[in-house]
Amino acid sequence: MAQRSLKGIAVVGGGPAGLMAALTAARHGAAVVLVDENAEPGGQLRKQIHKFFGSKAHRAGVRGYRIAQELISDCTAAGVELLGQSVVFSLRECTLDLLQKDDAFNLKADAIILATGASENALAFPGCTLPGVMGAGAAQTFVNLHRVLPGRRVLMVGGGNVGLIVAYQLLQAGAEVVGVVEALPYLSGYQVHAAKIKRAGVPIWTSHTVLEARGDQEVQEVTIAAIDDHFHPLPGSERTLAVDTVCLAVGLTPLAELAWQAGCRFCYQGALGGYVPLHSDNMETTLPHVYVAGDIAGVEEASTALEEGAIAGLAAAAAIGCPVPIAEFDAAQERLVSLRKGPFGDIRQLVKSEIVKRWADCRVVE
Amino acid sequence: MTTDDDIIICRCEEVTKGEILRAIKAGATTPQAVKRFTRAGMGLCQGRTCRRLIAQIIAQETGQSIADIVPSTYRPPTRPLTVASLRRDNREVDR
Amino acid sequence: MSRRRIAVIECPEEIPCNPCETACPQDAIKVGQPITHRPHLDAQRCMGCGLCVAACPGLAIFMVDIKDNDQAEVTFPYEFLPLPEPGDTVTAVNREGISLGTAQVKARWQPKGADGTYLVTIALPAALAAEARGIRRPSCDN
Amino acid sequence: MRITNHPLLGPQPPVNLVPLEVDGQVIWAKEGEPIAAALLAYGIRLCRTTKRRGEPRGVFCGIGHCTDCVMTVDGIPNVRTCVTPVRAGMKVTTQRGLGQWPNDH
Repeated sequence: MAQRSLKGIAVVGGGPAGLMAALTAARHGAAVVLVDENAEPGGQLRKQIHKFFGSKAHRAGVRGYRIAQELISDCTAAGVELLGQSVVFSLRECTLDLLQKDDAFNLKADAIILATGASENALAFPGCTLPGVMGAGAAQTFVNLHRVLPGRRVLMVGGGNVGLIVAYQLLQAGAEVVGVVEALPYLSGYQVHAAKIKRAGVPIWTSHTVLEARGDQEVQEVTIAAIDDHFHPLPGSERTLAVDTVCLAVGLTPLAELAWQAGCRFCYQGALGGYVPLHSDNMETTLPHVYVAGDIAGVEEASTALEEGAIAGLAAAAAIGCPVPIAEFDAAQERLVSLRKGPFGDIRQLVKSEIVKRWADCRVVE
Repeated sequence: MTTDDDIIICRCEEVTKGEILRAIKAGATTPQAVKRFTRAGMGLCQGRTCRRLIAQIIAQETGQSIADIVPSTYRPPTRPLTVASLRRDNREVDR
Repeated sequence: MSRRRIAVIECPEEIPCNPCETACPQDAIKVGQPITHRPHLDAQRCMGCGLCVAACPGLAIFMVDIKDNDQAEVTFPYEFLPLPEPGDTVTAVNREGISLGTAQVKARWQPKGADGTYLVTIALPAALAAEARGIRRPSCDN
Repeated sequence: MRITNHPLLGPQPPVNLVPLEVDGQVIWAKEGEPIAAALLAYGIRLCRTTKRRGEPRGVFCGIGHCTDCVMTVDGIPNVRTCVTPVRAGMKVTTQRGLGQWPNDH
């Protein structure tokens, strides 16, 4: 395999965290290569057609795909080199193995920022493999990015923000959403997102689950049922709905394969989606010069991913010798902390502090 | 109606929940062991879809916390690629 | 009592969000610090311009205007096709999407910076003003 | 079904349609869109049947991770259609099991 060495920073993943990391590092004088497996970077931002929460500093009120457009043009202006359609298939120390279209080569950098995001969790039930059962994020990609409806009548499984937002966006695209089922007795997503689809006439069934999807070559109907406190279906509560699509929005898991391979230390944090690489509050992992940002470091939101990206970009740039004023770190940390407040944010702030503590413990031992 | 045991867990290798439960009963109580026993996670996607489901089943059956279930080893490549692409060598060296 | 168009904010949770505060040209909406505080409306200052309705990422702000003749106007954000036209007779719905009866579309407009979100104003009996928060989508069959 | 008009994204901008052969039938696709999107636009949701049980599969993750949507493209099996862009004249076939390589016998 051919080799390339970069006196600078390689960023893996061109979503909100990766774009912001690349932009921030480049603005501080670092040579930056941004690697993304899609033809165009932007990650999940590209299909987020809703307006973001946060404050003006977090680009609140701006639709996600516009934030992607802005960041990409800012990156280009700042001199970030973009490697599109490039898959990083392994990582050891600061060397990436890459496949660009059909060519494999490796790229050695002075620092690496992993911003690979998260992947959707699956749910297993009879019929879950039928064509028409798919991730809510998959449906969102087809609808908002490729402008194709994956089906016409949809059941959404999961009442978190992803399920509620994608249900709304399916309606906007012209699909019917027959309902949203959520196993918990309450919705974990924001009530304002639930209110949008309720006003639009979509029923939300809490304490309900999917029993089975049926169909000959693809989904034709789905049976749901109420469940008790132990998640057991209540006999007699079953109802069958004619649908051609079942969307699963049952959580996300940090996509940390490269960090595992490279040998980063991990800990399990259910509140952040599962195993996350231990990291400092500057987003450095237990491996020197390997950083993480965004959902790989714990599943949160695009707004927090942007801020973590900024911090990782600053830290990596500083680590390779670029001058970075300390005030910029403080400002980015402050913006990040402001997003992790209130009943939804407090727990994430707490867990993140725990991760940073465990990271520090690891550093002392080694 | 399909029974619980018939539910597909590993979509690539078509491993059912029943097969995984049998493996656990036979002593395969880690993701690594379940994988060797049943081939769950050894298909084209390399466990990317079923990994979490298998950890949940093991946790449930063995009474362990999901946090204590160590995932099976992550190996390259993280995406399917052809061996031919690794052989090619038509890039400039060191720019 | 002076009756005029005024914002109604239905933002029940402490989420990190404050575009309503920055959108208001009258400084009538206060979120403050931290930005997870719920917005507070100073009703005296609100001029009913609707900029906050279009700016709210959660589509959680409405405007209500109770007239003297037992009629009212309710304004809400709308992001579906087809768009209702002024003069159309529509079905007003409550927060649960349940029909409240017919209403007339009075206006439909897009404030600056709304980026695709329309504001629709419907006229209906004043007794329904506290309940009406939208209209039935034409394709909705339930 | 294609989304011709959208309340936020507006009307579908003009696109370059190219022919794509799916199991011998010609469909028209947007150049560069994922093969799976072109198929969904025609309501085609079956990508393959499985090797053990012969069960139908289609798009599941939509981001190239799960490999459920693999089909045989221009004779090459196991191509992830959700992340492989359409090129004019591609030949796509519903894959049975693990598929066959051109020189397999």
